[in-house]
Amino acid sequence: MSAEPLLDIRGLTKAFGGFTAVAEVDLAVWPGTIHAVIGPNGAGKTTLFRVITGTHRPTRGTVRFDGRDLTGAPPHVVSRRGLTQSFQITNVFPRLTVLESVQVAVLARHRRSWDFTSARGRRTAGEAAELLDEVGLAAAAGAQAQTLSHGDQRILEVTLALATRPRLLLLDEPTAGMSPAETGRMVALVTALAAARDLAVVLCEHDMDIVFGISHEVTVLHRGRVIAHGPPAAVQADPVVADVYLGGEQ
Amino acid sequence: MTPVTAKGRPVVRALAGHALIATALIVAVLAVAPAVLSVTALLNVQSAIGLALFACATNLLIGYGGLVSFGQGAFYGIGAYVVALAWLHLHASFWISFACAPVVGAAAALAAGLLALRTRRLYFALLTVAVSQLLYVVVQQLQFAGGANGVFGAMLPGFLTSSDNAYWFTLAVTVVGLLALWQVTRSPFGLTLRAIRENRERAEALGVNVFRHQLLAFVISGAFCALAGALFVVYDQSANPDLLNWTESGYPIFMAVIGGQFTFLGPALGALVYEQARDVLLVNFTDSQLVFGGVLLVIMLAAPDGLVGLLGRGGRELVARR
Amino acid sequence: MSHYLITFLSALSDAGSLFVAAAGLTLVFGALRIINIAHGSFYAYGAFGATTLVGGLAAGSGRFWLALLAVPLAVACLGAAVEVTVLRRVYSRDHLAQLVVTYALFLIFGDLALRLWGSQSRSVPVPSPFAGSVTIGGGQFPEYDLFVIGAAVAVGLALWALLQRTPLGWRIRAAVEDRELLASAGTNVPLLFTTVFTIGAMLAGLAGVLAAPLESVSPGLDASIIISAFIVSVIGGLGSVAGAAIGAIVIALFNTAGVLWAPSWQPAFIYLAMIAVLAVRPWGLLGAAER
Amino acid sequence: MDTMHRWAKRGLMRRFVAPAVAVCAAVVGVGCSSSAPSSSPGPSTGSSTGAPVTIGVATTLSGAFAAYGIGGLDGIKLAVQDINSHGGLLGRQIHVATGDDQVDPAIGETVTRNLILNDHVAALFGSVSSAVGAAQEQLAGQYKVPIFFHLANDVGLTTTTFNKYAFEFSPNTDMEPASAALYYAREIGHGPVRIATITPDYSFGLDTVKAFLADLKKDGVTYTVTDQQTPALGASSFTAQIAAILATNPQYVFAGQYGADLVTLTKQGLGLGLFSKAKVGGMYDLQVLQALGAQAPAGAIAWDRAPFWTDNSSVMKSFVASYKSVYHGYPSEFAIIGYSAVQAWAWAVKQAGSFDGGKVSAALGGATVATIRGNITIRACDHQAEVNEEVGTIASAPDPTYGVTLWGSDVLDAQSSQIIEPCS
Repeated sequence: MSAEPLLDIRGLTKAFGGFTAVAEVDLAVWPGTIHAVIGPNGAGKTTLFRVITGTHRPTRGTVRFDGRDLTGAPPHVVSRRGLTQSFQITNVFPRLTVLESVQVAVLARHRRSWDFTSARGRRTAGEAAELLDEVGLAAAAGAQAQTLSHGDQRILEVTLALATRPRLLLLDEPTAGMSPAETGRMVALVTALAAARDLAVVLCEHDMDIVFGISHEVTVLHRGRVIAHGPPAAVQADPVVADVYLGGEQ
Repeated sequence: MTPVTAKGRPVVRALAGHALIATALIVAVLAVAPAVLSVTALLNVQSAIGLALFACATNLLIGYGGLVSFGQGAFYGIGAYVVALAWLHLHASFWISFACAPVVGAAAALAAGLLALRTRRLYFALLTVAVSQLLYVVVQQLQFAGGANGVFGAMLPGFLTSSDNAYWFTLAVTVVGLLALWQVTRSPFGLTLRAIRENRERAEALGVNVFRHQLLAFVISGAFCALAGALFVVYDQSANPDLLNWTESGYPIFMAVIGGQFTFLGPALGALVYEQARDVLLVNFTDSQLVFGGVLLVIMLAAPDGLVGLLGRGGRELVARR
Repeated sequence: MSHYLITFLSALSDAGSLFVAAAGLTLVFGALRIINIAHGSFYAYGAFGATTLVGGLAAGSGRFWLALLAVPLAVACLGAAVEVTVLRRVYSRDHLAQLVVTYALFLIFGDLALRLWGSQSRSVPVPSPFAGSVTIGGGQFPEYDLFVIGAAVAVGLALWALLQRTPLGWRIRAAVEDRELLASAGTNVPLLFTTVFTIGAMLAGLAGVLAAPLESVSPGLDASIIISAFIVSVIGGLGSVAGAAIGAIVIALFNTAGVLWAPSWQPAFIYLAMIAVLAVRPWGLLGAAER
Repeated sequence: MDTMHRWAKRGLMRRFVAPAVAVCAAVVGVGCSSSAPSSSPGPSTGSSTGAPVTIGVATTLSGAFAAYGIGGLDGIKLAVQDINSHGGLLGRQIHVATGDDQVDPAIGETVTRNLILNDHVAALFGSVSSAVGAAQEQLAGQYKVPIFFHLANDVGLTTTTFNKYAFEFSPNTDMEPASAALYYAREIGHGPVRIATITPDYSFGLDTVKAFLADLKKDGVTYTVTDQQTPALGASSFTAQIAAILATNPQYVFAGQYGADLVTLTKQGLGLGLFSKAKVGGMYDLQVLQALGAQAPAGAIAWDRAPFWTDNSSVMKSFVASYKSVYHGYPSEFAIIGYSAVQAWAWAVKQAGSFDGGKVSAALGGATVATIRGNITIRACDHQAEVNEEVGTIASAPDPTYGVTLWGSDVLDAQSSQIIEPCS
């Protein structure tokens, strides 16, 4: 555990008009760890993600990443710093092929998206193809994203985020709508990549087996506030969490 | 194991090879035209070639960038006026003013883009109409720009007064222009632009500065539209306010839609077909607009992806709709 | 001093007829996400229909009031037919394709109008009870213009009541704001779309009949009104009927300002207005911010 | 063959070769469709009797100005019908080919070029809009085909873009306002008087107002211009402009609007009391008066290039009767001017004994021709027909014989010598 957290959120608040979606949230994520953020629907998880990635500007509080202040930075700047997200609802490039989609992410990372000269293939095909191999989508390289199965599209969703070589990956319900087999494949993929690339992962998930199975830290949100955080075992045993979330109000 | 060689080199060379053969085929046929065609037909093809450049430049925004601009006529008109006014007032050499046209077009596109790209989809389309209509009204007030009748006169250099030379020149400039545009579409910038068209939010989340890419695409398209406008002067030896009218901006859009907006050469094919169809309609039908409207409706409903969609064997798969 | 009052009232009357024309366009866009260029043709058919029904007879005859009822209904039927046969096939298509399809319809209706009503300018005499003028603050103001302002307010209230107070209105608002909610509530969406488009066409026809006594009814009427209706809808925010009312007033005021201060540049003023509004609010005054 | 390579090849086939083949097909198609046998333009001038000779009418047949274009075309067709019924010209029947320019110079040029090169027209009759007319004039000069303007009357057609194949049969944009100025001067005397102007915002409208004000000064009237409004062409509402003009309470108003615009301006002006507060003048021709019907503003000043109702000659009477029998309505001024232009062309063909453009133009320059508008002399220097313009005031009741409110009896027949600019 290095001295300083990779992602350090202090007193983060976001209000839409009168309604406060996220209030005074503190969150620390260490490199190479998987940190789960759980809570019932409407607890403010998606809003928290949107503020971190810069889609929404925070009302109060700070977001520091890798030692630099990212509060209020636009999404493309946040992504370039190495903090990337994959979306709850599949959000890919329908008419681009799988290979082209990954190449877009690789180009953005190399800041080559302004390049007019070289054919896009030369620079990035190799790296993109290797990544497709790693995630097992190589066979579908030439197919348009919209023609893929739901499971493959979810995998492509995560692959796009990985292609930008992030230091921290925000996964918003990566296994949503997946069969048990596909869920197993996704979980294995996330844990392997976290270890292989010293990647920090912030996971927002409803499936408690996954949450308590693979995460090093868990934070529980309820009505926009942090009601508990710590290692999975401690959180599972915490009576407040049990009352509010697991057994209580559903 | 890995489906591609380390640096993907053979793939790229093969891609380039086929494209060159196809382009060479087109240029060869067009190059033969002066010897074969009568004066009218040659002028028709010359006008269609100029419009093909205008349509492909506009399609950089519509087909590749997903930006429906109804105001490209403004830059087309600017290109024509730069050449005409340089001749009228500065007595500048045609070649210099012809080269300046795209530069002025790009500058105008930068200004218009900074304003228009803050809006999305239909608001963007209607704002570009407002900008070009504003220019259309203003230019008619400017006496030094020839007011409502525009600028007429012998503004072409000796070399271009012969119809064959004018045709060669138009063909040459268009081929060079289309190759440059084609390189833009197949470059990393082109792919990023298409990604933005497909899913703006996702592209932004991957680190793409969407506004800047769209602005650059708008400037490039403006420059090439102005170049096409300068070619109009070669064809018509005049620059009149109607070039800036929104109805003029509608032509490249119909050409792109008829030809097939998701392929590079689709709009060029659309330009050729549109130009001939309109002439045939105008001459043979008293209700030409009724027939043209009917034909346009049938094409839109029957061939959603344009003629190329129909012609291309696998066209259906390549441009399958969302 | 009186002429400012007269100028303001005439601006208000222009705003009134513009609002009725634009309300249909923005309602159809809000619910169906379609910009209907043929809306201009429905407007022109309303005006031409009025000239056919009323003919050149003296202002006394009640034929105008008959036209005010019958013609919009006829145009509504035309609208329904167009929606069912053509537009149903393009809902899933992108904006550009929809624009080109409705533009094709615009061209077809334009030439048909030339065949049906010829190319001569026509006009409808001002209907009897409002044929005179009333003196306001020393200046003379036509009564019919007051009627048009009243009619526009009535249409505005009727639309407000429809949207806020009726089950159909609830469904239309749901279509505008939250499509998923609509489907989940078991609405027959195709029927709803046809209904909304028919209402839009009827409003266009009504606006045409209202405008007939005010201006000459001649070919080209469809093109000039669609541009103004577009600008009004965009300034007000596409999909918002209240926005169309505000947009109509903004355009009428900009027009008047142009006339008073820079007559020769007056035609450019409506485009300046549109650019100014969209520069400040990229989705119109009351439009929903599009993601 | 690794998947990547095969994918790329197939992908490219679709994206390029298919459209490339299509483009070539289209080009070849272009070659055949419009390259009629490339015989030299212009009619076969030999006197092979029997083969019909075509004349081309490239004008506006759709949109806001359709009524004017169609009116002129009817007059031309009637003239051709009369010629053919008397054995045609030099023993050959005359055929009329038409084209619709939709008021767009680009389309106008395409249509006109097609009439010259594919229909081999022996003469051209120009468009409604001067912008299209200027483009047509260049083509007529290039292909040596005489062109007669019976509608577009911008003075530029006989000056800046003039060539020896062009003829202007309508009073131009100097002559028309000059005739209006003569009538205003006769009404006003020396003044001082307050005048306001309103005109469409494009070259025709702006030129007309400038010429009118200059001629009024030349006719000895001292005046102050209280307001000058220039609404957009085809605007749907002039209420704001009318209110602004009324605020400056002018005694006289000059309107440059015509056709549909003048109908709209008049209806809205009546409502705002424009016609009761000031004496308004405009081009109240047959089409406008028919559209206004009972709302025609009695006492307003009206000018018209060739009104049939002020010409009591038997020639005009019989023309109106034959027009009515064919078209079941009365002839507009453009039908009359169009008819007279065809008469002049026919005279020149007989004079030159050939349809050749050069010979016909040479014969017509400086000649005097008998037409339904009386004897018309065509000035040698700029081929402007020395024609009069009529100015009067609108009657208060419909004309008993024609059933439409026309003009009162007091009509000024402004002589061309009074209103024409000397040869520059």
